[in-house]
Amino acid sequence: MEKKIGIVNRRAPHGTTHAREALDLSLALSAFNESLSLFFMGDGVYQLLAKHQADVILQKDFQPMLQMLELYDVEQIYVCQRSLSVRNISVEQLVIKTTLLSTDEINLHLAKQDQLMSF
Amino acid sequence: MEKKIGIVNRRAPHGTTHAREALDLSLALSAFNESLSLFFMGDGVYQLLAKHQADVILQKDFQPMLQMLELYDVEQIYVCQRSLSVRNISVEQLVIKTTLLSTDEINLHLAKQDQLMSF
Amino acid sequence: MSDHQVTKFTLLVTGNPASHQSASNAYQFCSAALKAGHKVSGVFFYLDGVLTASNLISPATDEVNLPDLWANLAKEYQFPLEVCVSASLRRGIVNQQEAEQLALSNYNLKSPFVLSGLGQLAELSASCDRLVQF
Amino acid sequence: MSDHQVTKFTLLVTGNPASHQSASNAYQFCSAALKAGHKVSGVFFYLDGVLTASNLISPATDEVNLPDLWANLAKEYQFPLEVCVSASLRRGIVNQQEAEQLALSNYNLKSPFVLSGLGQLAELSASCDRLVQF
Amino acid sequence: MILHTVNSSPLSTFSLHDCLKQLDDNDILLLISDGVIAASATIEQQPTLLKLHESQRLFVLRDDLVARGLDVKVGEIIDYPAFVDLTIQCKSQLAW
Amino acid sequence: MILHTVNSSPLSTFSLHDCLKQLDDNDILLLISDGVIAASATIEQQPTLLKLHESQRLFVLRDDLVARGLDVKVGEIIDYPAFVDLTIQCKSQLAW
Repeated sequence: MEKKIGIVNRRAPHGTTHAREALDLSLALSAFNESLSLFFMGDGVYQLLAKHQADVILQKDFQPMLQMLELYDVEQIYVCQRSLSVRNISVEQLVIKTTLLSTDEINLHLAKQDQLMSF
Repeated sequence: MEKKIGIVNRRAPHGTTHAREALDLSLALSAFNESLSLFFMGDGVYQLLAKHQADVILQKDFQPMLQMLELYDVEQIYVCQRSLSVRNISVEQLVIKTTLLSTDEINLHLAKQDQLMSF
Repeated sequence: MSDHQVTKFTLLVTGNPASHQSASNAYQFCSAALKAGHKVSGVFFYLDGVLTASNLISPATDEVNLPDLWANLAKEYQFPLEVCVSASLRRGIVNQQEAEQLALSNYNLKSPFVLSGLGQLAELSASCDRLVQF
Repeated sequence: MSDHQVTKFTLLVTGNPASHQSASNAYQFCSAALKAGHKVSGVFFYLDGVLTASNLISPATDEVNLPDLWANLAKEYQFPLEVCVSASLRRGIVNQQEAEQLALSNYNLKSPFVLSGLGQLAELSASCDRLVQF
Repeated sequence: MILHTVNSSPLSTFSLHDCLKQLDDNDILLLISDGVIAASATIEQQPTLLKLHESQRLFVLRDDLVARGLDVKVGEIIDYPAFVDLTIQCKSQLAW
Repeated sequence: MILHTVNSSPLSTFSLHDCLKQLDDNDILLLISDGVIAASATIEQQPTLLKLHESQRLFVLRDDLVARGLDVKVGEIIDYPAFVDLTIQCKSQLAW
């Protein structure tokens, strides 16, 4: 049976390239694995906040690539509700469709994964 | 008049090479500048804690190089008292002779510097 | 905590060997796993971890040379050192083939490290019992 | 906050250009200072900042090439790009001379970056009005 | 007078926390890179940031806000030329 | 059962803080690299660490302690072979 892989995104975008390279990795893995789950928590939720303009700071704007997740059938995209509210971000401000989860629900989903990668 | 340069050491040793490369830099600068001050604060105070054995984790043991500061006439070595006490470290546990300062006293000394470098 | 089964590991290494200890943590873990009789399907280098694959790294004589340590361990126990090609090109790690395609004057990929796509990580992930990240 | 005096800057760059934004912050600051009519005594690259000096960095076409940007700015405004040699050797950045001494098969220092000792940082520090670190 | 620059998120590292402890009465704070998050999120240090803002000692780098799609709650937004001017106006700079 | 590894200081980053929020009832925590500081300093999270220790779910990597000259207040000290065993005993590993 195919392994369940969870990608944990917990860093703010642009200050480091973790966000962007984790997305490259997620899109690439999705071609080989249909049981991919993406988790956005902590400062990682900023990766999904609309209206990035990364070109002004000479970084690559990876948000258009987020749209490709749906195209690649990556549908298990989980966002930590508590991380959003600490940062005054509402779900309407996010650029892609996600599933909001409580800390406990995230634990439940993390526990289901066979492998985790964290960025 | 010679510029006063302050080197701020605020990171834990070994997890990153900041501590060790900051010490290389301090020793090198001391040959060109006699008004060098070193500040150890936050997790940087762990750099001075006795009995490191960095070779077991494949890192370079830079503590013998700390002894060279005195040889190179770097005498203004300031340690944040509060950072020590938060970490249960007493001044007797430090490998070199230092001057303990309160947060306010550190501010006073930082303000005197013409240039600061932080690692 | 002993385990008599042989476990197949894949390691994911993401730290710069010259500036983060995570690179040595990974090496020491790998070494311990092999000495305990386990297998390593492969090590995948990503993010700043790809810098481990440079053949131009020359630490001082009193410093450890992690690229050499990895190369020797991989030869002794016969497992692949896979380096993500896109993360590498961004960080100045190229093999001869890429250098020719990009019209670069030289290349610096150390043997036996090999450049590979993220698909290779997917394969290593599928073929192992445990994935451990550093 | 305007200032009609010309200020001489030295910049200290310590971040990996492929993974930390501090490298682009430094470039954008440098660019703004020069456009405002200030001078740059030099830029000193230390820690992971030395990786900026690799001539093998090949970002994708839709990505910025920071080494090129620095090289062009330095040529246009005539200031030196000094790269710490000991930090460089540890990280796989070498020039022709070091490569020969270390018996390495090739080298990768980009022009006009130059390898120099920490003494050069001392000189840049002494000769400038303001030192700014990124 | 020191210009303190903070470039990491106050919700990921203690850089802002440690910097504020060391900020002297006339010192200036400039948030750059991921550090701009401090001007946008509701954080523990907000009362201190508000006081700094009131005494015109808190600045936020515009490009880094725009790049991340963030709005500020506190702090004066400045561009790179003003950042350059701040480094001249202050005696030294300390990068956190 | 997840093996959580934390490799940065609890006094410099929020990794331990965030990890503990996400630690499930049976999960195991292993401190490595600068993360071992959490077992030595007096930190906010000590009561939680103490509870983990009592239920034999807190481990500290020996080499990383020794390298830094640190003593532990809490946690079971283990070597690399035991670290390897922990990764086998747990279903997955999460690096913070």
